[in-house]
Amino acid sequence: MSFLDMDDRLLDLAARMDLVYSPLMDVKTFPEHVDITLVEGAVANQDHLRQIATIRERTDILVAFGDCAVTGNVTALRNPLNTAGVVLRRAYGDDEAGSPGRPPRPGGTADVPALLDKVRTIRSCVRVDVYLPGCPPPADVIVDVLSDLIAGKVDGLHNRSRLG
Amino acid sequence: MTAPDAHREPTTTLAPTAGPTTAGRPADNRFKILDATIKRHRRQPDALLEVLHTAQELFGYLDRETLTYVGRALRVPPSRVYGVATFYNFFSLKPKGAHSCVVCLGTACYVKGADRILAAVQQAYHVPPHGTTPDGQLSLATARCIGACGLAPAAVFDGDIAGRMTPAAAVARIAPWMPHDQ
Amino acid sequence: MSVRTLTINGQPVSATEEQTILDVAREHGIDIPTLCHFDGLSEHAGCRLCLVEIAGSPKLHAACVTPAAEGIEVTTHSDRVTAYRRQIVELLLAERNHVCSVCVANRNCELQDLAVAMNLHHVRYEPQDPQLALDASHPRFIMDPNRCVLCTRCVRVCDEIEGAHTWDVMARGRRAMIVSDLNQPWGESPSCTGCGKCVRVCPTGALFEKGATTTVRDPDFLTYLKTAREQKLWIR
Amino acid sequence: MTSDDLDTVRARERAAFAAAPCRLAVCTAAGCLSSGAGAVRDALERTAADGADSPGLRIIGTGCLGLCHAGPLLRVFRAGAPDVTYAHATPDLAAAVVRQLPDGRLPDERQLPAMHPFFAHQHPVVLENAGRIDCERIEDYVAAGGYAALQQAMTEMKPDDVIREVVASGLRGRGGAGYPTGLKWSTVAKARGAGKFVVCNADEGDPGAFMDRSVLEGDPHRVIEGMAIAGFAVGAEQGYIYVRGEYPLAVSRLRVAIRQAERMDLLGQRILDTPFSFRIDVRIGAGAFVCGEETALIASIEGKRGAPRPRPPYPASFGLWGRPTLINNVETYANIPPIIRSGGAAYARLGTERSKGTKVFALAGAIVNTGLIEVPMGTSLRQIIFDIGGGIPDGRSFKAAQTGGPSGGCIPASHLDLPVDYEALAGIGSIMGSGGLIVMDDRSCMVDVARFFMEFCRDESCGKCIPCRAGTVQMHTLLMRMTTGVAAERDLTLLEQLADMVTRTSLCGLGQTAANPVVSTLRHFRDEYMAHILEHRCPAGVCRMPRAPERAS
Repeated sequence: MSFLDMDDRLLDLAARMDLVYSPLMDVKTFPEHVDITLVEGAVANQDHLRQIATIRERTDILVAFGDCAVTGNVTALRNPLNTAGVVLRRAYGDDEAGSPGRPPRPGGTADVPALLDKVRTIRSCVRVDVYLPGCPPPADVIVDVLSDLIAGKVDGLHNRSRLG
Repeated sequence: MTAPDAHREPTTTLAPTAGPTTAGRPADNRFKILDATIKRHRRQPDALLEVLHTAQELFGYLDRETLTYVGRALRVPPSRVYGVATFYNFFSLKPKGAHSCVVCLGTACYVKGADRILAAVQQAYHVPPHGTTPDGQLSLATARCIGACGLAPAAVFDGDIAGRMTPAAAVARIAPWMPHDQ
Repeated sequence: MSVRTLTINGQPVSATEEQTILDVAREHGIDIPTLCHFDGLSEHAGCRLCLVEIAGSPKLHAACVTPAAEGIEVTTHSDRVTAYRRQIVELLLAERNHVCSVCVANRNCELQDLAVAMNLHHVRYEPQDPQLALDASHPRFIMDPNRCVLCTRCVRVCDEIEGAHTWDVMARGRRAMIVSDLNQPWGESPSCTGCGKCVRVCPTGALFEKGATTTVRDPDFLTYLKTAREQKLWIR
Repeated sequence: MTSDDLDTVRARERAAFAAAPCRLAVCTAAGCLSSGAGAVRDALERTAADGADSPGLRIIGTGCLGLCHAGPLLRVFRAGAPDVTYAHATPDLAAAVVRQLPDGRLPDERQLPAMHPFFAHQHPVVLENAGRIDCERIEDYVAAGGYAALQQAMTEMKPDDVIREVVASGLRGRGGAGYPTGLKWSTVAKARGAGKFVVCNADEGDPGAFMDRSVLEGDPHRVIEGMAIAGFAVGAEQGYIYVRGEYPLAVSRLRVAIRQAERMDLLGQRILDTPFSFRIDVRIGAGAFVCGEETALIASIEGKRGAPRPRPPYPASFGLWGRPTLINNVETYANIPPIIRSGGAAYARLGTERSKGTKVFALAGAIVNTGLIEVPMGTSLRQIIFDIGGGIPDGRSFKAAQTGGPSGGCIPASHLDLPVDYEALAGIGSIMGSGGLIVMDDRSCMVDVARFFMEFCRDESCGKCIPCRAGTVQMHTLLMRMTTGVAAERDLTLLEQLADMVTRTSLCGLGQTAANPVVSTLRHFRDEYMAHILEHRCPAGVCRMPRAPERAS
């Protein structure tokens, strides 16, 4: 949403870059030779883990975008529960009123990727070039950082937004 | 253990406003002994550690009533009593087992494989470190060095130091304490 | 009262006998970061954020407890101490579950402010993810140990100003926790007067009012209370 | 009792000693007791009582003879004959010794060689009475010259004279930091204010150290005498001994000794009929390593959580209950009587330029002769480990010596010829510490050793200051990553940065030294770290790495 808050500035940026991959685009595989990738969210399952490795491999500058990517944030609230099994039982098991639940197996299935025991930050999985914390990062900061990155400036970027 | 004497209240002269309840505890001489210690220290708050030591010797552990009692007698706030009782490893807020095994994890014992002794006892009797078996027979604990480094690895069984321990010897030493089906 | 002269970051300053380096620095608008210090309470000297360098001394000195001695040359923001401070804040962020976005103190939190002031954009240490239960048993307040930094301001204000000594620290090291009375639910604490001072001094979102959408920051309120009590002057 | 009365007691006891041509000393330190010394002593006494033909035989329970691994130890003293020491003594052997004594032909089995190198290379000062006196009889201590130093101080010296001798001795604190004892004493003596205190730190918390325990168990009066002299010198009337809760035998022997000393007017009101009064109370620790730090120890004696506070003010000016307080450790006080008896200058002839006197070490780990030794400062590690300690058992090779416990470091073979004193050890990244010396052979992994000590510090951190509380947790996490084979090179960078930060910013000595084992193993055994990180391999074969990525092989 914060991304869209950039309003008309988004159009300026769009003129200076090609958007090659996004959850909103109908592209199945992550393209090769990407200059800049903004990664939102943390790594919660095996699928994410594979994805982030691919992204890292094919990206020049990887930006951990937003608190979830940087710290785990809300997605990592489950981490004190320690294991995927406990998390799934908590979410899908018998509820407090006593109605029975059917927790899925932590190991995943052919369609559902296995949940990691702990939600991991991007940094704990791959090298991160730029950190852009914030929940969400303010639109102004996104414009600034993206403009600089497109202009080839990398240093001193992470100092522009804050945790939370 | 002395027979419970239901009619005699423990001495509450030191905390007349609200004496602690003694439910579930034999009203024996132990509170008198505790009171004597408290009196010897003239109810000084500084004596908290000494009094807690005595209380633990008497009761085996420190329950809420005892902590409340000691706090009132020494005029120390409950949170401070609790803070002190939980700061030091020696004080236990839970009842201990009938028998105790303390495995020394000091450096000399570590170098000589004390971790294997601990693991063997844990496994043989299904007892967590710093825990007690469900039947209350055995409490397992670890120590930060009992100063018997010359005899490493060492363990303490019901207060007796045993040196040059092996995992098997430790398990065997405990066996007579435990019910036979284990 | 003898006056002392010293320099802070090369700037000559004068100090009275009772003043600490922190007092003098603040008086002159030099911002030394702190977390456990709170005006009106005794010093804890535990957060180590206010460590400064004194020329000729190999050790670092906690500004909150070091007297502003005659002739010393204090440096408050050397590269070395700045780096250490940053590590300390990182350690705190990894120690408990500090999730700013869902915290009542978000944008009103001293820990978060420190991180922001240091341009701390990520934490390099492994989050410890402790499992800590929130205590909402008090009719008016909530204690969330997930946000606690163990600064002991609550313990000290309850003991030194209110006189109830409801709070204290239990256990030690990484297992240390703030507890009320015999580690019982706050709402059942016989000693708590419900005065709310602990809530007002909490630097983070560990202690807050029920139903509140943000926390109150009032760094001067103890000084106000103490002056009122001791001098019968209500200075705002 | 006056000083003259004490002389009379001493003369009487010495006469009785001389009249007993034969003494049988059983080591009754905790180590030998756990190996069955009690039964040996019973057998000696039973057999002696049975046989009427053993006049002049005395059986004593004595302090630590040192060679703990060979316990129970039994030593035979006979007038006009060399001492004989038995290792692994049994009740049967004990009975045989008593029966054969009148013939002068002692059993040969289990006899240690006459000049066993373990004893031959030592120089006992603190442990001079070990084996010679019964640790529960004050008369034995008096006969061995005990309390003569106190007499001398009280009758012939002024407090300033006492301090001058301590300064001249060059004695430095034996608790680890090596602060000059004389300087400390004169600071407390000069401090203004009534109601000063003398505290003995017997919270020997370093794992692998049991020197203080042995002194307290074997020669408790020596510590009491040292404290009383200190009280006289600094102007204190009350002393406390803070003993680890893990040492029940030391506590009970101390309590016995204090009662005995009180009965003979060596403690209490008007000592030896002089105006000086001095009481000693025992305080028992409750299992917290941090209480070895002096401000935490003070908090603990005051009945509080053992959390340190910032210094200054130092205890010498603001200590127990805000009063000027002298805090020294057991071995430091135990050195005082000989210093006063023979003079500081004589004491200063022992040792090295800046480290005077002797040092007691507890030898443990991968070494043949485990136990307690006392050598002059400046003795080399090689002499200690190989000559006295008998080298490494099982045909293994020496890898490192760990001194100073969790605050110390690991010394590699390349420094074996280093003369052991405060400066030399500090120079190679370790510390003297209280005297624990753990030997490690090639089966020890130095990364795992660092992890072991970090776990110790993490669990013993009081939690008051953030660097120590949270820094030790993170350093331990990083070391765990290394020992389980999942670490990367950046983890090593983080570890080194944290080690520096925790050292520089922690509130007290525990935190300030917590990283020492890491720093010293990194300094001397960096290749082992790199093997764990780059190759996911533990050269010593200690660390199991099931989660490790594919080995680079």
